[in-house]
Amino acid sequence: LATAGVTWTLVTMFERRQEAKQPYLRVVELNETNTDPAPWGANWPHQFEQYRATAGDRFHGGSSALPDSKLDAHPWLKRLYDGYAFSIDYRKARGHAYMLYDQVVTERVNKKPQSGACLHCHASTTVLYRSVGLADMGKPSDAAALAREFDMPAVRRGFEVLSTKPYHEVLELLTQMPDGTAPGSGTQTFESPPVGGFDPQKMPEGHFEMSEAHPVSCIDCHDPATMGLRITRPGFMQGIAALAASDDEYPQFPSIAKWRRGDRSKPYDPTELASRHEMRSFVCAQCHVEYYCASKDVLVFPWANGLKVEQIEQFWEEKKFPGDSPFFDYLHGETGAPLFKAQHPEFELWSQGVHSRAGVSCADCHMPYERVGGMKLSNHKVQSPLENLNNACQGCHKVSEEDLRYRVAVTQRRTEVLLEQAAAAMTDMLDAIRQAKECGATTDELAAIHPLQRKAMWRLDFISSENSHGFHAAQESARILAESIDYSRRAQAAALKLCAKN
Amino acid sequence: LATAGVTWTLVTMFERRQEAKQPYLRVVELNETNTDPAPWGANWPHQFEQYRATAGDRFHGGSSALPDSKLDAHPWLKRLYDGYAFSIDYRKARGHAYMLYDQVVTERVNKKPQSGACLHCHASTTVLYRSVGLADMGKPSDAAALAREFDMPAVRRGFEVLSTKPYHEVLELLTQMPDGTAPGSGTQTFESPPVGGFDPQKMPEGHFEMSEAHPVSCIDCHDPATMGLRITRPGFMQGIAALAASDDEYPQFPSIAKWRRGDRSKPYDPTELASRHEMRSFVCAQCHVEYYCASKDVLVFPWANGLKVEQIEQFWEEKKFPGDSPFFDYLHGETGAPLFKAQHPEFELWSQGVHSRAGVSCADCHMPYERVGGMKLSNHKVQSPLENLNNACQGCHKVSEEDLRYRVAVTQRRTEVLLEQAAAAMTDMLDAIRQAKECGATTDELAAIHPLQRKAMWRLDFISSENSHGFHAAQESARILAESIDYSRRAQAAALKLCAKN
Amino acid sequence: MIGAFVGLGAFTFGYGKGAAYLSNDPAACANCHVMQSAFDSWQHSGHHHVATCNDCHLAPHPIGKWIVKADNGFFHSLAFTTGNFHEPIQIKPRNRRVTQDACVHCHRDFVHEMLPATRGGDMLDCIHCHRDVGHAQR
Ligand code: HEC
Ligand code: HEC
Ligand code: HEC
Ligand code: HEC
Ligand code: HEC
Ligand code: HEC
Ligand code: HEC
Ligand code: HEC
Ligand code: HEC
Ligand code: HEC
Ligand code: HEC
Ligand code: HEC
Ligand code: HEC
Ligand code: HEC
Ligand SMILES: [Ca+2]
Ligand SMILES: [Ca+2]
Repeated sequence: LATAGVTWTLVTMFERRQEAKQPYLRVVELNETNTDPAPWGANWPHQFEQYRATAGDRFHGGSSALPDSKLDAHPWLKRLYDGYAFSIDYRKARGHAYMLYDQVVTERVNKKPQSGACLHCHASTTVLYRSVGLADMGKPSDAAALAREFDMPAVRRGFEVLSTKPYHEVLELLTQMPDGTAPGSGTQTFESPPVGGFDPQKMPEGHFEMSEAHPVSCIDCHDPATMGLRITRPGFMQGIAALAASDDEYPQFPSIAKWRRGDRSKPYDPTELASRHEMRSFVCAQCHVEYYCASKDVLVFPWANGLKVEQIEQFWEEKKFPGDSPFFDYLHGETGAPLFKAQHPEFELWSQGVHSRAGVSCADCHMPYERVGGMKLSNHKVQSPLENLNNACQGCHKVSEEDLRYRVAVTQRRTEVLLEQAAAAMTDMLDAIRQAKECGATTDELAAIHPLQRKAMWRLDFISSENSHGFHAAQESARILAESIDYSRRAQAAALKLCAKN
Repeated sequence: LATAGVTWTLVTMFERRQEAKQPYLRVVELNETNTDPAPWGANWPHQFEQYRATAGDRFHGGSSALPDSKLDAHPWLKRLYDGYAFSIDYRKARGHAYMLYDQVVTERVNKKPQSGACLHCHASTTVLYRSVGLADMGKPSDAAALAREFDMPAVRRGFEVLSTKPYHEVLELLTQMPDGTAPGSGTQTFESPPVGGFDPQKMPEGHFEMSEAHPVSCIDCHDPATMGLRITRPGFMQGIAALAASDDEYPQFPSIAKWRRGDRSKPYDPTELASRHEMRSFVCAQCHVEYYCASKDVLVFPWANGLKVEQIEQFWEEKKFPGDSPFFDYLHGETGAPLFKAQHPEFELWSQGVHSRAGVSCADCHMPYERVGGMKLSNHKVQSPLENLNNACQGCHKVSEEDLRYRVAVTQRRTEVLLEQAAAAMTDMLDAIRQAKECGATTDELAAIHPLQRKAMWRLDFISSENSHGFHAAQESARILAESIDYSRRAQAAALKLCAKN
Repeated sequence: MIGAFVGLGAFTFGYGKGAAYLSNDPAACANCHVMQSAFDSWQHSGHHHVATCNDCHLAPHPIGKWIVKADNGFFHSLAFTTGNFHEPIQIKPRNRRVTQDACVHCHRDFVHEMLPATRGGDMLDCIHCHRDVGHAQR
């Protein structure tokens, strides 16, 4: 028995050492058309398996398997979004596996017209962008041209052309692009929605196959030649260049500070300048950010003044639609106020927190290194760090998992309680405005309250649509909610005064 | 079995606690009457020099050298404290050297009657307490009895007797106590206010000499026999025992957790149970805490429900004065609302922050270790850590001073801006209530707003009178201010409605 | 049988550079890849030219030293082989006490004032403040 034990130790030690030494062995050669992750999986089975695991143990499709509705959990959201597509269908996020599926089936897309820009963050789109871009530039866009190089200018051109086109038209184009595997061949990584949709009202018939278009895929974060991280999204290229040109200070992005010290003749280009560590956040900031995206204009990231909630607000306030009409996302159903919609500003909120300031990147927490045999690999099951506290946090924080969980819970709980408080203030405001109308307040008098309402709702939405429940920047989240409460209540007071007057 | 054996040996071996240090070389023997720090200085010149340095390069006395008025810096404080002594004179804190002097000369004491309990935190009072206590218990209280032992029961009794007596009477008694040096002998550690006071209106004549009574002194934190840290303040003994008996969880105080697991037959006693590390915060928590102290009742620390702002508020709401009348600190001058006054809740706010949770004590930051020749000593110039970032922070945080300063500044700036915002909400509330009165609202109608006003002001005061500008618990500070804004604005709305009605 | 055990054991010992537990060479500890990050962070620490692994992780006490070696040697090998251990590796309370003793052993004079006033009194944890002594940038 003892002998067996010793032998086993020996064998294990041998195996582990071998593992430690293995370099990449490329089974399959990749090029710039490989949006299908399966061939990549042949080279890097471990990352591929984890990537697939973002679907959970198995893919959960069908309407009954959609994530919980946020509108049901927080009924005040319906009043916040009144008059906007989000009031129809708005759910919890889930793993990357679902991003395309969930967008294709959401009633926001199927009951309201949406633009092609939506796909910027929900699918592997670079081949499509390049193809349309090359064509628009009058260059060859055959399979060989597509496979050759990434070509950011062409990608950007294609993105601009498609940005304001109708969603379903662009989705259709997307499915026709080469994805590096022969049509019909290869394993299907994720399930498709049932042909015709699981509810015929909800989805146009049989136009969409998950094997022909893919959610974010290896090629969207990695260079197929070097496997280095890279930026593929034109929205981010524009946004981060604008941020670099602003005055706001971000010592956590040293390459921006360096660019600023230079002559600024060329816009800041993350592909050339960003450090490997900065890239560990930038790849995520291609999508987990606030944006405008609808048919009236090209997708835009609003960072020209900085990433703080007020700076983004100011950006939207100063923005004009083409034709110089003032910008807004929607007119509020109850009050008619022009409002801004905040979407998942994870990158922006994180940038205001102490982790960001200390240089802790998204990937550090959401794709932590873990030991696999003798190697350290990044966990490609991108998920909540609470599922994985030991790898995600304990590398830096030498305290128990229980303690870490408690710390997160305290921060999140404070945020959640305050969020409900801000929501109550918001509904009180709407009630008061409604009442003022009944009291006979004039349109002009009521319009004078719109800016307060917009500021209140913008701040409430900013934290409520951010997905960390305040963890990414604890104090900043509370501050933003405090301001939301203040604006809501000031609008309420203004409305009450109208009643008193009339 | 072998394993068990090995483990057992190890455990017993390391169970053997650290050996004690060699006793200090003492030039002067000390006993329990040594409230004058000078003789201690003969033994520990370094700590004594730093202690003296809390006065700055030289002692700044005289009215022209008093610290800046907070009332001038934040005019809204006058409305917050309207009807209360704090609206007369309220200044920035300064070093420990000044605590007795500043209390003796403040107009709060000289224009309004105050109680002896004030001295609990502004002077070295244990000899006085013990003396009065022993006498009250019918025990001998001569010099020998006073010098013999600390005797907490007697100290507590004396404290209770003196707590509600007039301030100047107790101060007079204090100057008559033995302080371990012959009267008139020895160096005077700090200057006295000029005879007759620097402004005769302000101070009773020639009754007070700084060589006869002392601000917090070595004996208040140290056991003169062992130099170990100890608790000397009855207020803290009562408060921490009540906290231990509450349900609120404080894993950062392991000795409380341990006491709770026991049979609770005796109240939690920090002197016996607290670890050395806990004592590094507890000694400060004898004074840097919220309290009630006036002639109507004994000084009390309001921790029986926990240390959170709402738990303390609930404590005051449930408290009755002797005779069963409801408790309040003052009736607001403008509105007549019964209000609670928050004073320097440093310990309470710190307890809600991440440093506290991580076991970082007050002394870690405010009395950090420093190298002195071949020894490592605690810096007894208790001060802002910003004066001393490298010892105070860089041991734990390996980042530049500039970066640390920036982090503190960001947190404090957010708090300060929010504080002004909460103050603006508070003044809007008061204006609206005033207007409602003019509109003819009834006393009952107006009284219905009092609870909202009290909650708003309590929260505003809690953060504004806390001295870290939010640093001790960044998110919690913002949350509390958010709530203050909410309550102020709700009161404002309620008042506006009264106008609309009448 | 016994012979096989001893022989194979000795080989394993040699192959695994199990002599780590007998030698003072830090590289020997890093022989186990799970010790790599501890090794790397030690190399970045201010202590790498004044203290090796064993200076901190073995009791300065002559007998205690061998017991710790035996204990940890046995458990590390077992844990490593079965792969059954918490990652990142966490120091156990008893081993933490060993390092605390080691700090005091070397710095006794300097931290004289921090030692307990009375025998049996508790004292502050050195690594409460000196988080990265021994292992920097973790
Ligand atoms: C191409 C766009 C895109 C990129 C790049 C991207 N994400 Fe996402 N991410 C999404 C979308 C869309 C969803 C929501 C999917 C759904 O709910 O169907 C999502 C979901 C998530 C979730 C939620 C998972 C859950 O279980 O709730 C996390 C966490 C996440 N992303 C983190 C990251 C991180 C970290 C990175 C960078 C390493 C990143 N994402 C890169 C678009 C992206
Ligand atoms: C700038 C990147 C970006 C753009 C553009 C974008 N999304 Fe998303 N979307 C995300 C991210 C990141 C998530 C996951 C985080 C979340 O749910 O808040 C997400 C989540 C979703 C979800 C799942 C959760 C929910 O909201 O119900 C749906 C559906 C969705 N998006 C639809 C759309 C539609 C429709 C559009 C176009 C109008 C669009 N997205 C445009 C990045 C984007
Ligand atoms: C210091 C660690 C840390 C960093 C850095 C960090 N996050 Fe998070 N993130 C968290 C935690 C903790 C949560 C809360 C998870 C939960 O509630 O389950 C979270 C939540 C999220 C969620 C929602 C996940 C879910 O399951 O609902 C998304 C999306 C997300 N983060 C994206 C990002 C992005 C993008 C970045 C970088 C810009 C980032 N995070 C940086 C720790 C981090
Ligand atoms: C949302 C972005 C994202 C996607 C999608 C993604 N990766 Fe990664 N990948 C990363 C990040 C971030 C790293 C860490 C890189 C670094 O620190 O240099 C990484 C690292 C790697 C590495 C280097 C070894 C390691 O694990 O750290 C390999 C190999 C890899 N990824 C393969 C893949 C494969 C195969 C796929 C598709 C199945 C894929 N990745 C999809 C973000 C992504
Ligand atoms: C790469 C290092 C790193 C990782 C990974 C990391 N942290 Fe941190 N964390 C820090 C640093 C640095 C600070 C700032 C304080 C300091 O300098 O120690 C910090 C601060 C904190 C704070 C106090 C500030 C606040 O936001 O309340 C908490 C709580 C915290 N971390 C929890 C976590 C949790 C939970 C995770 C995992 C989801 C995590 N950290 C992951 C390095 C990290
Ligand atoms: C006996 C009561 C008492 C004790 C014990 C006490 N303090 Fe103080 N502390 C005061 C008073 C009173 C002041 C204000 C003095 C003044 O402004 O005249 C003060 C002032 C301060 C200041 C402000 C100094 C400045 O320059 O603005 C700091 C910092 C401070 N104390 C920290 C501490 C810490 C840390 C401890 C424990 C190690 C402690 N105190 C123990 C009563 C006390
Ligand atoms: C529980 C302890 C405690 C009690 C009781 C106490 N103080 Fe203080 N006092 C402090 C501390 C701590 C400070 C320093 C922090 C600050 O200024 O907020 C301080 C500061 C002061 C200051 C200087 C700053 C200012 O407020 O102008 C004066 C004057 C003062 N106290 C007077 C009094 C008077 C009068 C009483 C009795 C009504 C009293 N104190 C009761 C602890 C106490
Ligand atoms: C992690 C470090 C840290 C801890 C722990 C800490 N403080 Fe502070 N404290 C600070 C900083 C930083 C400031 C802000 C100093 C400034 O603004 O100049 C501050 C401010 C103060 C002030 C006002 C000083 C002044 O100069 O105005 C007092 C009084 C104070 N703290 C007392 C305490 C007490 C009592 C405790 C324990 C209950 C404590 N602190 C715990 C870091 C700390
Ligand atoms: C509460 C925090 C704290 C604790 C606990 C602590 N130290 Fe320190 N230590 C410090 C600080 C701060 C310094 C920096 C002093 C200086 O540079 O003047 C220091 C300095 C030192 C130095 C000298 C550094 C130099 O550059 O000269 C040594 C050696 C040391 N400590 C050892 C220890 C040992 C051994 C222990 C445990 C018995 C310990 N420390 C516990 C805070 C602490
Ligand atoms: C406000 C509280 C306070 C006062 C007043 C005070 N000390 Fe201390 N003292 C401390 C703390 C806290 C420590 C650290 C003790 C520990 O960690 O065990 C300390 C430690 C010491 C030590 C041990 C060595 C060191 O520096 O760490 C000596 C000696 C000492 N003090 C002497 C004095 C003398 C002499 C005076 C009067 C001139 C004095 N103390 C006043 C709080 C105080
Ligand atoms: C004895 C160790 C210790 C000391 C001393 C210390 N810190 Fe910390 N600090 C921590 C720990 C532990 C955390 C929580 C995050 C973590 O686990 O790393 C933290 C968190 C922080 C954070 C993030 C949380 C927040 O409140 O925003 C900041 C900023 C910070 N520290 C600054 C400081 C400054 C400034 C000082 C000196 C005045 C200081 N620290 C002194 C250990 C310490
Ligand atoms: C100067 C003292 C010192 C030296 C030298 C040292 N260590 Fe450590 N080591 C420590 C301390 C202290 C801890 C406990 C850290 C903690 O509790 O967070 C530790 C923890 C560890 C841990 C547990 C994992 C962890 O991060 O807590 C391992 C494994 C370890 N050391 C291995 C080594 C190896 C291998 C070497 C030599 C290459 C080494 N140590 C050198 C002081 C040292
Ligand atoms: C046979 C492979 C191996 C070798 C060789 C090895 N270790 Fe380890 N070590 C481990 C494993 C596996 C663990 C985790 C044990 C656990 O958590 O139960 C560990 C844990 C530790 C710990 C912290 C865990 C604890 O039990 O407190 C320390 C400290 C440590 N090792 C130091 C060393 C030192 C010093 C050396 C060289 C003298 C060394 N190790 C050599 C495999 C090894
Ligand atoms: C084998 C003896 C030895 C042991 C064990 C040891 N030290 Fe040291 N330590 C030294 C020497 C020698 C220096 C001076 C190093 C130099 O000058 O670079 C030093 C320097 C230091 C310093 C100042 C430099 C720095 O790295 O910050 C601190 C703090 C310190 N030690 C703390 C500790 C702590 C804490 C432990 C236990 C975890 C410990 N030491 C264990 C010998 C030791
Ligand atoms: Ca938006
Ligand atoms: Ca009070």
